[in-house]
Amino acid sequence: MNLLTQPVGPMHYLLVGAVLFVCGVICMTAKRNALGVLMGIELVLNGATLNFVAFGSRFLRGDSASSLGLDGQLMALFVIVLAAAEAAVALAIALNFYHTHATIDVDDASELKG
Amino acid sequence: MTLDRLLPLLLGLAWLLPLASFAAIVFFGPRMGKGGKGAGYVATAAIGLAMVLSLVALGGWLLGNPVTLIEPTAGPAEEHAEGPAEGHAEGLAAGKVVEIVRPIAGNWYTLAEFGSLRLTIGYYIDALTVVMFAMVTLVAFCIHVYSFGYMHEELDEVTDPMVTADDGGPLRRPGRFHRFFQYLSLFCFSMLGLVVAGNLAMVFVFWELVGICSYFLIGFYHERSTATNAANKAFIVNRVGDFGMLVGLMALWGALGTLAFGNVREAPGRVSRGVFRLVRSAENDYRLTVPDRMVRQAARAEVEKIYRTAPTRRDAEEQIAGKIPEWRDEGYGYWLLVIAGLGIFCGCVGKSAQFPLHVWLPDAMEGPTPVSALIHAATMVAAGVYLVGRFYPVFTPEVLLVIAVVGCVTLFIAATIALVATDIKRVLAYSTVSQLGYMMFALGLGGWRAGLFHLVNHAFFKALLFLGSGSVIHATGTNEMPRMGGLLKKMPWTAYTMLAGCLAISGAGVPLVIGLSGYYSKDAILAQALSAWRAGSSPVYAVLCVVAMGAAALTAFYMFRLWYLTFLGRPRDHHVFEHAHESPKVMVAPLVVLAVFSVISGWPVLLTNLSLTNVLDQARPKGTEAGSAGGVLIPWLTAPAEHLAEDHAIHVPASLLAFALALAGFLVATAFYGVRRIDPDRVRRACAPVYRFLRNKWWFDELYGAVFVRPAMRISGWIAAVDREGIDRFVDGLAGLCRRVSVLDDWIDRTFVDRTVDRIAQGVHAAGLWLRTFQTGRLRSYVLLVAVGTVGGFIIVSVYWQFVLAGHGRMGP
Amino acid sequence: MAEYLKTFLPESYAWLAYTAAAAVHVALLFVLAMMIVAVSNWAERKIAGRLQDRLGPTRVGGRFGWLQSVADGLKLLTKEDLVPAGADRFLFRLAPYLCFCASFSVYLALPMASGWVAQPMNVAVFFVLAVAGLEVLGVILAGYASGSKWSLFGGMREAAQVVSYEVPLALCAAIPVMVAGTMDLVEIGNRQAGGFWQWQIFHDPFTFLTFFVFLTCAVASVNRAPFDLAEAESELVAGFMTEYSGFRWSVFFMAEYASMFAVSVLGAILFFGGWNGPLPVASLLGLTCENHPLAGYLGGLLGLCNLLVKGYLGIIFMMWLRWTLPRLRIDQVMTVCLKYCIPLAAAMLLGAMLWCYALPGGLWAAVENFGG
Amino acid sequence: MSVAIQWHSLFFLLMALAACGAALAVVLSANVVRMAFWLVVSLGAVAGLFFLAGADLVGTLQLMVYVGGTLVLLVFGVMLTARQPFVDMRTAPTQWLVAALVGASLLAVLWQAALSVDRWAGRGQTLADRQAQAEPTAAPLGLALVGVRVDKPDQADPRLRDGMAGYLLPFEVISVHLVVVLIGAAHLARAKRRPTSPEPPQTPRTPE
Repeated sequence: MNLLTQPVGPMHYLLVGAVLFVCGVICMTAKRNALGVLMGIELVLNGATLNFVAFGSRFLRGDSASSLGLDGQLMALFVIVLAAAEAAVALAIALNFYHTHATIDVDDASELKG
Repeated sequence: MTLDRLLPLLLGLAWLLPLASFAAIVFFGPRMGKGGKGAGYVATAAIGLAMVLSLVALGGWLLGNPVTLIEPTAGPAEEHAEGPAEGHAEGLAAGKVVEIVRPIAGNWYTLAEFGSLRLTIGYYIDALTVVMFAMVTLVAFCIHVYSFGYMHEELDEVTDPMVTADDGGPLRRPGRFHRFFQYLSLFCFSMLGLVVAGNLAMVFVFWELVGICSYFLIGFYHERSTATNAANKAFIVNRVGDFGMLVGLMALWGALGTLAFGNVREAPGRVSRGVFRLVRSAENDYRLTVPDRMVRQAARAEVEKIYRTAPTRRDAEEQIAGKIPEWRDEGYGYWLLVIAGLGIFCGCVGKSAQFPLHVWLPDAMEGPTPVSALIHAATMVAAGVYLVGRFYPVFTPEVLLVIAVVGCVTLFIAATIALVATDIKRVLAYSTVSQLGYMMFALGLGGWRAGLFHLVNHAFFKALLFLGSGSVIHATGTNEMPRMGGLLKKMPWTAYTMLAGCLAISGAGVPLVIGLSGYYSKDAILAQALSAWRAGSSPVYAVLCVVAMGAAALTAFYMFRLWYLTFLGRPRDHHVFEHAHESPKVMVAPLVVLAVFSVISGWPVLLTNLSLTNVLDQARPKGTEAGSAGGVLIPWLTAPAEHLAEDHAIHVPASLLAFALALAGFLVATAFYGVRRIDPDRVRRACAPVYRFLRNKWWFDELYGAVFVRPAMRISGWIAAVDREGIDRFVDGLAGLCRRVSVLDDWIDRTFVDRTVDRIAQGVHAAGLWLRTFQTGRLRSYVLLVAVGTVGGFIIVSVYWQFVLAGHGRMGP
Repeated sequence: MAEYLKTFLPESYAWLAYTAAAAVHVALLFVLAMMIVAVSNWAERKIAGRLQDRLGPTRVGGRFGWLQSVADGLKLLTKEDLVPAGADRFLFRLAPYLCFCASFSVYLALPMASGWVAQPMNVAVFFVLAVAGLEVLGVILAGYASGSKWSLFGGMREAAQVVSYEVPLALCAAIPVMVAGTMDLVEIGNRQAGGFWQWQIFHDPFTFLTFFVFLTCAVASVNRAPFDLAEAESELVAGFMTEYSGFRWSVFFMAEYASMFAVSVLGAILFFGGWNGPLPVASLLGLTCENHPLAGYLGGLLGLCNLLVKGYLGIIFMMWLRWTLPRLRIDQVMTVCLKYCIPLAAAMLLGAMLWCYALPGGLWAAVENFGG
Repeated sequence: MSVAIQWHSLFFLLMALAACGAALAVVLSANVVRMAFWLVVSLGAVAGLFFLAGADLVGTLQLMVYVGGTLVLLVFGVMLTARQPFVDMRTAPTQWLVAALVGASLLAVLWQAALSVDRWAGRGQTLADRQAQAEPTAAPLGLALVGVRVDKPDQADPRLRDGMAGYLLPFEVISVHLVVVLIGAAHLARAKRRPTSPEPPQTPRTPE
């Protein structure tokens, strides 16, 4: 599979998206810093966005009829905007947590333990 | 803009203005100035503007429809009347009559349509409507202005000496100035709506609205038990009448399918007929005939029989159409018409306080005096008369006779009671009842114009009299005439304007030359009575005529008795006399205005045909101008054409007689109270039984109490006992049984159900305790679990795919 | 250009053409940026001198000291490049380049004359704003990586300020975009061809007012006085640049001047007709591509001059501001943004929207219609 | 076959490697500030991928909102909490192992899924085809957001074609959502007076 001579298709985007997604998941599971977890979420969201764009792109697929078209890009837009909102709230929560607990270790946030 | 478009607009606006004022006062009344004074200005401005609009409408009407005189056409009276009537008709039909102007009818707005029933807000505008509008708004405006003075105490906190508060002293309460004007506005709106209404449904709605306003205003001092009782009485008595009216409405609606008065052009080329043209259709020369639908309705049994025998539907319809004239001649449907007429009249009896429902009006004097003037003299009670006038074309001769008799009885009874009443407002109230009786009487005898003419005149001078008496009450603080006397010097304006009112109501004037308004209208009524006596073949008419004439003398007597007792003689109560003073200008001015109208409203405009009577005559229902004779049920009925009464042979004796009787009444009153030649007490003692009889108002209240109220109470007592002893016991037993069952149920519940539920709950609790170990509270382990779950889900789905669905086809191309 | 080069090369070497074209573009832009930096540096010194009633550089390179920039550059290059002990070395070294990358990338989408643009873009305005906003990352990283209290404060201030001011800036940029109906800068510039009355600042009263809001926000977003809190030397020594010296420091400097010029050019294109002069000289002279490619080229040059003059006017204005106004406090900076600029920009957006709805042709067209 | 080098593919490879590498670096770096830096690089590379996919508006938005806004905010947050103990927080090796295992299995699943559909490979297109298909996306996207779909003129249902198929409602919802979120976030993160006494904090004072 010579990537340099072969046109790029949605599959390649999906692979990149998968890597980003998995990196994000690992980030979320492995990082103890709340902001690290937040960054993991951003990575996950980006992986997903990449898939949307890839499926929506006429650029990448010969059969443009079956592509998502603009819908994919619109979804990506919504994801980006929602990610911004999510980041704002999450950051506010993290800062609040920092103010009250004087730490940002998510493992310390276990007051809701069953 | 043609008159057809202009008048509905003007009158509609004049009608809705008080509503706007009402709404404004309802919402913002208490905040309008100090004590709600602004509410008075708002209401007065609204009715003033309405008055201007109405007067413009009146002017427009007069310009658009000038009074023209034509030769009277040969009416049904000439054709049908046998006996004496014919002779008169031949000999006396010399005068000219006023040309009738087509009314303007239409709908403003359709509220709803249920099948063929259309509920609309419509209008029916003719000269009568316009004149009534002008009269109502004028009188109402005067009364609004007057109320500023009369009700000014309500601006501040009011001390009501007639009510005892909890602490034993007189009741103190916040003023209700704005509320008074709010009710006045609502009342004006209702009354104008009633006048302009284009159909019976609308009439009924406003009829009830007028009733409720009356209820509110009679009960204005609702802390006084007398006021609330009077309000209740008025309301309930009116319901009795309204029940009859509903019966009439249903009869009409059921038989005719419409409630509209006039023909309404619904679309170009499509005209829906109103009640009037159905009953008196142009094809029938406007003669009163039972409409086809009504005949069919009455002859339902025959119609069904035809339907059963006829081969096809069309045949049946043809047969029925052919038979309808036959049935009509047999009298089918005539009863229905009579019932409809009687029903409507029944409503009018209630509203216009006619015998036997007259008992509420005197009690209604508990309300503030401007209310008495506005509602119980000038307008609301006039609504009954107005409706009789409006609905005149539909009344059969039999109904007319009933109307005449009821009016006659009323006018006599009320006049006699007024002779001995001492409460100044009650005298006026009985006088009102009596005068309304005159109007009904005139209408019943075919004196359409005379009755309505008297209605307008009466509105002016009775409003004047009431406002004058209000002025007196305001000044003296008492209603009782025996405590007054000698007030002429103290309050000359009130005294002389009231004198004008007394003269007007008594029918004073120079016979055959000129007179006050009452002179003309009462003359016309009596002339009509005389005319009926001479035209009719029955002694009933003679009796009616004589009674009415006699009551004219009584009228003069009690009116001057009132005036003498109040204003002349020595002051009988010095405290009251010292206290008395002339009322403020804002109260006197309306008196003067009304006095002027009381004097001149009967005068014709020189050198023209213009006079109130002629204008009213423009609205005369088609087909009634020639009178009627002979009913289907009673053959000797007659209602002679009104223009016949203008003949000198009738007019002159009637006029002279009326004048003589009034003069007699006046002289007797003067003898009793003016110059004190005869001691009233002696006469009272001499005729003690009669006095007691009259003093107790013919024992009507007691009679009704014994006949209706007490039996009703007793029956309700019985029913209550049945309720207590039978139904309550039964229900109690059921409740006991329920208790037993529930005890059993309780046991079952505890033993079985609860235990099961407890077990389940324990199980859930244990499961929860086990599950809680998974909730570590660590964010990262949750994420981990989600990821593991996702992978697991993927694997499960793909395995499922591989092994279960693999044989049924592959995904992708 | 690649197509043009392709004609000289054999088919199999077409990629060379693309590479060469790209290299030429980048080189041109880089030279442009460097020139601007050099000239601005000199101009700043001269203007500061004049404003403070002194002469400024006079010695290097003749009368006006016009070689001063070169001398400065040489001095900086030869200076020792220090990395503090407590610094995050990797990020510390990377930060200036990140900064410069961001401000230089803006030039990718900035047209210099009609069609003279490295990468024609459909969403050029947006791209410019987005990339210009990235500069702040370098500043923040520099602030953090220096391991110094002053630097960290400077970086934080920068972050707060730039994130806040991007909002009104984008709103202000949205107004001319809306009026023009496109985000393509080339298109926006071409639409304003003709006399100065066709410029969008004179489109309607709202765009006129918008320009001043834009100006304020632009000054704030490139960290120039009176909004230069990130490098407030009186409180934070030199803010995020405290620990930098030598070449890296000069890279920050370049980034600042480059982004100043970029923002000025953006404003010029959005509001002042871009490469279209106040009078349509080029088209009057017939310097368009329709007549002759060379004539078109000349016209383009003229447009380039126009744009450079306008951009420089912007830079000079910012310098004037810097040496005239005192620095604001951080809370005042935030107040100006949140309480004045954003509401004003939003109101202008609404107003311009309504204006476009009512009078689509703009003020000039409205006047013409009124006259006719 | 050096002729057939696909420039598009080359740039894709560059960007993809940058994105993946930076993402890996995010995972592997222990310092939270460096994580943020690598995240910036990764997301910037993703924006480049968007441009390569022809989604220029999305790419620009990614740069503007994500990299320029969200990440600056994130870095801001990092700095606000950047006390030394929190900058380098180590995770236990066993946890790393578990995370890596789970991640690897997830990656395997996703990788398999991406490779399983032939059509997604994108074979059989030339560069010219692609360039012919390149078209601006900003205007159609904007129109779609206000409820007009210009990209689907072959919509069968006329009601949908006339604009009902657009994204007006989601757009409105998301706008309102954004406003609410921003206000809420500002409220959450606002500076509170620290209670000096050991008593629980008083009710938050109302913002002026």
